[in-house]
Formats: sequence, C-alpha cells, structure tokens
Amino acid sequence: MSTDLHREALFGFTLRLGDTSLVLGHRLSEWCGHAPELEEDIALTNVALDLVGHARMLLTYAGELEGKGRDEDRLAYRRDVFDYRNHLLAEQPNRDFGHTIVRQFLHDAWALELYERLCASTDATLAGIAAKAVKEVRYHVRHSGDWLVRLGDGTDASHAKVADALGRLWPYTGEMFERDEAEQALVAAGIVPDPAELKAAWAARVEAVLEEATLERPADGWMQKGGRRGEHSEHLGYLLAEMQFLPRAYPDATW
Amino acid sequence: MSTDLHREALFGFTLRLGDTSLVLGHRLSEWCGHAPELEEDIALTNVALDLVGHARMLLTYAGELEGKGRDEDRLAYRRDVFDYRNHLLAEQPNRDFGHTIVRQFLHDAWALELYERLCASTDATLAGIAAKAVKEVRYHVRHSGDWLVRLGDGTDASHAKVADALGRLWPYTGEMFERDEAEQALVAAGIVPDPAELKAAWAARVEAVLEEATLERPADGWMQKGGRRGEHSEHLGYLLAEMQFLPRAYPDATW
Amino acid sequence: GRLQQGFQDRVDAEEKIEPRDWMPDGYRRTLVRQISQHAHSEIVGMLPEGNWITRAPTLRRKVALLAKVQDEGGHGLYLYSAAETLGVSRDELIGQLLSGKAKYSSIFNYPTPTWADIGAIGWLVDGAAIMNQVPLCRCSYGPYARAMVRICREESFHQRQGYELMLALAQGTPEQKRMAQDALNRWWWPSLMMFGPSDEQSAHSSQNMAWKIKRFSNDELRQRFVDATVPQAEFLGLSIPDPDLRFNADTGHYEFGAIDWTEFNEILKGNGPCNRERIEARRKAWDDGAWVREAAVAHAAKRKQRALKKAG
Amino acid sequence: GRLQQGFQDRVDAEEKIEPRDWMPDGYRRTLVRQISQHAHSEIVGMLPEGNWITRAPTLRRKVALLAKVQDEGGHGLYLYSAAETLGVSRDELIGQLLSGKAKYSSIFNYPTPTWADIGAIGWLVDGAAIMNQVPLCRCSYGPYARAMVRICREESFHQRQGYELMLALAQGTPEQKRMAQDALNRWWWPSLMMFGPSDEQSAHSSQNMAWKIKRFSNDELRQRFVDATVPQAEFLGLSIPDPDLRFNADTGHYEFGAIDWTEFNEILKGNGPCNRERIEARRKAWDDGAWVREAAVAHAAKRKQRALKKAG
Repeated sequence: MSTDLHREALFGFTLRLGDTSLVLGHRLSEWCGHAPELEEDIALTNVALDLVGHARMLLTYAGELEGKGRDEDRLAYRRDVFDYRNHLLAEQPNRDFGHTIVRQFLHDAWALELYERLCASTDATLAGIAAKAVKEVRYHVRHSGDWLVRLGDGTDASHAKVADALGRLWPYTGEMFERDEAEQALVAAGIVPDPAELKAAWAARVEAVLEEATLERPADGWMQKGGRRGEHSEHLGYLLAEMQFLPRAYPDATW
Repeated sequence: MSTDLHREALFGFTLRLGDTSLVLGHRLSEWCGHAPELEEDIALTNVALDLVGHARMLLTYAGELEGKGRDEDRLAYRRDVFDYRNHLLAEQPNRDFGHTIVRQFLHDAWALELYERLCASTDATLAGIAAKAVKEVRYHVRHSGDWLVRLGDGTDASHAKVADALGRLWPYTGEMFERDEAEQALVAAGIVPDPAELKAAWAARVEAVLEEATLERPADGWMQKGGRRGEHSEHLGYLLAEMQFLPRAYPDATW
Repeated sequence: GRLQQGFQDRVDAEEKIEPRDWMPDGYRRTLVRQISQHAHSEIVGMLPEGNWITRAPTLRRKVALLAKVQDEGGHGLYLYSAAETLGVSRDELIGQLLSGKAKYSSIFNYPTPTWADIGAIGWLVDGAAIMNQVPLCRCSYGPYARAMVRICREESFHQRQGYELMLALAQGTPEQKRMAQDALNRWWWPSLMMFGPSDEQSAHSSQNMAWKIKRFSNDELRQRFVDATVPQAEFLGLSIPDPDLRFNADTGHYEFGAIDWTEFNEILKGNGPCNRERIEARRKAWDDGAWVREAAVAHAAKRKQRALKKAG
Repeated sequence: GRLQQGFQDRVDAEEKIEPRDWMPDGYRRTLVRQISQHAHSEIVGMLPEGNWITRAPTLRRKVALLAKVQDEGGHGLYLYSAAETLGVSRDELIGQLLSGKAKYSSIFNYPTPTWADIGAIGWLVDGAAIMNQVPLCRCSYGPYARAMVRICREESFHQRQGYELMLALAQGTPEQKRMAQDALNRWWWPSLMMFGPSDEQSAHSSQNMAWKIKRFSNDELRQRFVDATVPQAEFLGLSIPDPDLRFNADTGHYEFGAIDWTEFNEILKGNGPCNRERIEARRKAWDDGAWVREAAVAHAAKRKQRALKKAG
C-alpha cells in the first residue's frame, strides 16, 4: 500500500466488490430449496456459499483498510442502502431461473476476468483473495455459461425467456466497468486492472457464450448506474431489512 | 378495572386484539397499488388504514394497562415474533385476491360481533374503542362479504378459488374463540364477551353469507393455534423484519 | 367556422365548457391526452410511495401514508371520470397505459430507496404538481377544472405533510439528516424537469394557452417552484444540489443552473431506473385481477337474471 | 422357497444384499418406501432451515447454514440413487412426494419462526435422526448402508454445529437464552415423536428386524436419545419441558412423561402447521422448473443430433 490515498481508494474498491458478492450471494441463496431440480438446488447454493465466502474476505479486508474497527459483520449488517456499494445487477430480483442464470453469467464472466487479473495485483492481500476466489469463479462461469447455452439453445420458450432477461439485464452491465478518479489511481499503481481491457475481455467471453446460446448480444445503449455510489433500486432495502433483522433487533448479542 | 389480575388479563386481551389488527392491516396494505381494480386499491387501503387505526388505540391502551411506559410504537416496532400475539389467520400471506377476501371476511365477521359486544364492556376505555371501531367494521364486513358472494357466486374459476381459500383458512378460525383462564375472569366481570356466544353469532353470520355465496361451510376439524401465545408461522418473521426495519436500524431516531 | 368561434368566445369569457357542448376535435384530443396522462400518473404514482407503507417508521406515519396513497387512487378515479365525459372509457385508457401507448409523469420512474424519499416526494414532487395544477382549477373544461379543485386541496395537504416529514428528519439524528439531504440531492433536478422542456422547446403550448387548458409557460411555473422551494430548503437546513443557485435581488427570483435533459430524455424513452417495473407492476395487477373482474361481471349478470325471473 | 432361505441366510450372516441379488418383493418394497421417504425428508427438510439462510445473524453462520442445507440436498441425491438401484426412478418417487402419496418425516411440518430453531433442529432433530440412522449403516441392503455411512458422518457434524449454535444462544443475552428455551420447548416433544409409535403400536417392526433393515425398536432408540440429550440440555442451562422427567439411578436411564400422540396423528393426517406449505413449496419449485428441465432435454437432443451429423 503506497499512500493513504491509495488506501482510501482501495477501501472503496474492496467494499464494492465485497458488497456485490454478498448481495448476489444473497439472491442466489433465495433459490435454496426452490430450484428446478435437485442438482440445481445444490449448485446454486454452492455458488451462493462461495460468493458469501468471497464477501467475508473482502469485507474483512475493507474493514482493515478503513481502519475504524469494522469487521465483516459490522459492514454487512449495520449499513443501510445508501452505504451499500454493490452493482445494481446484483440486487435485481430472481424472477425466474433463466433470469437468474443470465444475471449470474454476466457477473461471473466479469468476476473471472477481474480475479484473474487481481491475482497479479501489486496489493498482496487483494492478490491473495483473488487467488482463492478465482478457482471457484472458474466453476461458477462454467455453470452459468452452460445453463445459458442450454436455455438459449433449448426450446423456443426457454430461448424467449433468456433473451428477454438478457435485454432486461444488459443495461446493468455498464457499472462493472465504471471507475472513479480514485480507482484510476489504483489502475496506474497496478493494484486493480484497467477497466477498458477488462471490458474487452469480458465482452469477448460473453459474446462467445451468447453465440453458442444462439442469443444476440444487446447493443450498448443507456446504462443504469448508481449502485457504486449508493444509489440503489427499490429492491435492496427489502433485501437488507431481511438480512439484517437479527443483528438490528438484538444489537448487544453475539451469535 | 377491578383488580390487578383483571388488569393483566385485559392487557393480554387488548394486546392480542391490537396485534391482530396491526398484522391484518399490514397484509391488506400490501395490496395497495396492486389490486384487481382501482376501486379495490382504494377500498383495501381504506380497510388497512382503519385496522392500523384500531391497532393504535388498542396498543396504546395495552401499554397503559401494562404500565411499563411502552407506547403504540414501542409495542409495534420493538417486539419479535414470540412476543406478538396476533391470530395466525391475520399473518397468512395474501396469495390471491380471493384468499385475501376470505381471510378478511372470516375476521371481519368476528370483529363485528366482538366490537358490538365490547361496546357494552364494563371497561370504559375498551367500550370507547369498540364504539369507534364498530362503525368502520360494519363497513368492512359488508365489503368483504359482498366480494365473497360475488366470487363464490361468480364464475366457476372464482368459485373454485374461494372454496379452496375457505378450506385452507377455516382451521385458523378456532383461535378467535380461545380464551385462557385469565380471560375467562374478564368474561365473568363483563369486560369481554363470552366466547361461546360470540362463536354462535359469528357462525350464524358467516353461514348466511356462505350460503349466498353458494359455498359450503367447512367442518370444524383440527384447528391451528399458537398465535395467541406467540407461536407463529414462518410468515410473521418476514413481515416484522420489513415493518420494523427503520426503528431497529435507527434506534435513537424520532420520526 | 361559427361553432369554432362561439367556442373560443366562451373560452375567452372564462365560461366553462361542459361535456355536451360542442368543442373542436383538437381540444377534445388534447384534454383526453392530458387528463388521462394525469390519471395514469396518479395511479403509477401510488407505487413509489406505496413502497414504504409496510415500512413506515411509526404507526402515525403509516396511517398518514396509507391515507395519502388512497387519496392518489381517488384522484385517479376523479380524473378517469373526467376523461370519460369526453367519450373515452376507463378500460380503454388503462389499456393505453398498459400497452405503453399512453404516458405518465416521468418522475415516477425514479425509485424510493429510503424513507426520506417519501418526504421528498411530498415536498418537492407534490409541490411541483401543485404549481402545475392550481392553474388547472380554472381550466376551460368544466369537469377537469372541478376535479382539479378537489385534487389541489388534497395535494396541498400532502405537500405540507411531506415537508413536515422532511423537517422531522432534518431536525433528527445526523443519520436522518443525511438521509434527508440524500433524498433532496436525488429529487431536486427531476422535480425541476417535471415542468417540462423550456419554453423554446415546448410544443402545443400556444394553442393550449388559447384554449385555456394551460395558463402559464413551463419556465414561469418552474421559476415559481424554485422561488417557493429554495427558502423551504434553507429552513430545513438542507442544501440544494446546484452550485449555480443564487438569489437575484434585482429580479427577486432565484437563478439556477442549466438543466441536463439527457437523463430526462432517456427516461422518456423508457430507460429510467423504474420504467419497466412500474408498468409491469400495473400490468401484473391488471392481469392477476382479470378473474376477479370477470367474476364480478358474471355475478351481476346472475343477479339481474334472478331479479328478472322474480319480476316476470 | 430356496431363494427366500438363501436370502435370509445371507442377511443373517451380515452379508450385504446388492442390487442384482435376488430379494423378496416385500424387502424391496419396504426398502423403496423407507429410502424414498428418507430422501423426501432430506429434500423437504431443506425448507424449514432454508427459511433462515437469508436472515442468519453473522456471515459465518450464513455460510455454515448454506453448507448444511446443501449437504441435505446431497443426502437427498445419494438416497434417491440408492432407491433407484431398486428399480424405481427419481421422477417417479418425486411424483409420489408431490401427489401426497409418499410421506416424509413429520418433523418438517413444524415451522421455524426464530433463529434458535436452526440450533434446535441441528441439536435435536439431527440428533434424533442420527440415533435412527447409525444402525442403518449396517443395514442389509448395500447401497442404502453405504449411503448412510456418508450421511451419518455429515449429520453428526451438523448436530455438533446445532448444539454449538444453541450454546452461543444459551450463553448469550437474556433474550437469546429465552429464544433458545422457547425453541427447546417447541421441538422437544416432536423430536421424541420422530422415533415413531411405541413398540406396542408399531407395525412392520419384527419383519424389518429379521431383514436387518431395522435393528432396534422405536422405544429403545427413543430412550437412547433422551439419555444422550438431557445432560446436554443441562449443560446448556435449559429446561426440558417435561415435569415428569427424572433420572432413575437404578436403571441408569432417564424416565420421561407420556407422549401425547394426538398432535402427531393430526400432522400425519396433513393437519400440521406447515404440511400444506411444504408440499406446495416443492410443487411450485417443480412446476416452475418444468420449462428449464424441458429446455435441458431439448438442448441435449440437439447436441446429440449435431454430433451424429458430424460423425455421419
């Protein structure tokens, strides 16, 4: 960690990644016991488990970077919506399995490219977290990508469903490649990857799978944003109210 | 209020009635903006508003009876599931409009018979609350009863839906006529009505409407219970997590 | 033509046009569009506020919010009725909303992520709506004007309630104040955009002025809103998110920064944060309710038949 | 017959019966019923615990709960596979669950209204399950016995985890301790009922003993459970809700009060607090997932056809 400025920027970066992992893990965990088949109950729960695991490492590190004594649980359970920094994509509700798969694949493809590059981060802690995460994310992207192909190149009904989900969710992918000024400094310092290069790699990966899935890549039109600076949809508040109930209701308890 | 024992029993009675009103009002309020037609958006919201209004009076009075300085909001927002005393009927989720109407009618018919008798309670405060509530409940029972007739004696599809809801919800009506020992003392003191008489009046009212609705009255089989002593379904926790979020997240705030 | 002239004379004389009176087709079309758009806005507007009913922080606030959203449903009813006097059915109008053919106020395509948004909507959005609507109480079309009288009375109550809610937050804990400021930051510019494009860009305006459907220009109304609202923000101790905002002692008006219309135009195109969800929520309510409406119709028919049988 | 005798000799010699071996029809039927009922219980059992995944109070607890529920899904898989070795397909078995023809453990028809229920399920329900299941690791049918070995290993991990969760509550704030006691009050008797009716009432038992599908009577296993669990409750500082409970120094066993089977029988009849919801949740998952399963089949067919084309 070279400077205090880097430290603050890295706190922001780590928090965003941690929050995105946590919120997306939460959404996946809502499937547990309700998936289309038993194998998927297990698989989606497994991905959820990994994502919450990543969130734990990332939020713990974010708390250290911040230096105000907040641990993973303090960060996860005691912030309201406007302090959450996850991508809007992650908080989108599950709707149907196809929608969940599209959301997951768009994220996984990004996460894989990101973590692969973060393994070489000049920040050793971040590189260490990435090295652990990348192995799991490789499985995630295969899982969501395979399903996307199955559903896209399955029946007419399944094709229509995932095509609709793709159109609906595409505008939420812009946020993945936003970087504020502080984060640009992290790029320059070799701590986080260059967003333009990341985007190109993500797009190539996504396009390859979309083609196999016989799905058209939507045009990059107007992109939804705000999650990275705490401006969220109406969905996140409900998610947090549920997630945070116990620590809020019993503030003095340890569990 | 003749004795301390009465006071405690009356606290329990008032709390149960207040919680039932609040939780049922909450369920109805979930329809706001999502009803089958605009008139119903307005009507259901109106009934919700009345029920929350009744809850306010009842919880305020319960807090006074308890004498520990808890006001309506303290009681509404700072108790977890096992301290809630509402009927299980009230916390059942909305499912569809027909289900909501059946739930509401079974409750309204009870509430009308109850409040009519409470108007003559030897407890002046309770009698005063009942006198206010009874006027509104008269409208509620007409509203839900009319809809039950429309749906029961409407199309085959609507008949099937409300018949199913009736079968599903009937086992939750037993709780309305449960009285513990403490409450029996209130009956003897003329503070609350006799449950057997209440049940007969309720049943007569319900049967008349069911007949008009061409619906069969389900048999009184095994009855679900527990709400009155704090043993709830899995639904109530979610409802409370949502309802109580703000006061829990900002414990020092006034609003 | 003569009819045209007679119509315009009555309008000029501030007489009310009533449903059975002759009126130009364009007048009728404009009114149907405007009234139904307004009705749709009330209905869609129930959603962002309805979003906080189950989470209102006190029972008093919950009851007030329920009553407010119920009022909005009522406004929708009056307005659909006013539109029906022009020969178009409510179902037809709702069909246009659900198909995306008809518009509603873009402001309701913003989300309400925090409780302070309920205050901000009451204070700013209802405040802006009132600026737009008070002149409509004198609209040349009688049924619309009369509906607006009722609506404006209720809206100004809502607006005061919203302001009072913001005041409680602004005077509350630092977190509450932050929540209030955050909401103001998000709602300020969208509220200014509620008055529509600036006068140079605005279509329809002059004809609507002549018909006395519109009485003031967009920019005039926007300025009135800013002049009324800035001191209220100051009283709350909140900052308007506009570095260019300043009071001009010569004109007696507040000058404000240039409005960035890009986002507004995207929302008009359907790209707002909630466009899709708002319409889907309305569609779902409509579709899920189909069996209920059908049952009501079937039951009414049965009753009628039974009554006829009895009578016969 | 001779086959029958040869079969029984192998069972008596503690040899494992394997899928291709001859077995009596009753043995096969009993195993299919028992294994599939066990599989269904794992699947339905994901629901009451899954109910707290989104609300686990720490991220560590959330991860542990996710892993636990995932394990249960895995147990379901092993068990369906074991049942399939007896010549019945998983889809057929699931069809029986969804139609209500097949049973699952009644214990999962109780709700989990508080977080302490997650601890109580791990400690008591998994604890009781292990008492039932450990002897099944020596069941005469090989695939079932082997599945049980894996399952028991994981279950005993879950049981310790549940106990540890209860311990954290019991040693926590007074409110947490109250939550733990409340959960024990609600789960104690249902856990005792998990062992089934008392020996006098129990059908099937002697034949199942002879087949070495069952090795201990219901009452024996129930007594073991009580003996193991009462000291654990004491260590937690929680009270078993049974006024008749006492240690008999002569026998070395705890004596406990009479079980009230009325509620149990009502739950068996479908009148439990959650019977309807559990089956509906499974049915909804199955029905909502139909298009997904169809798409997977269609895609696999397409792939196969393309591969054939290429090869041809």
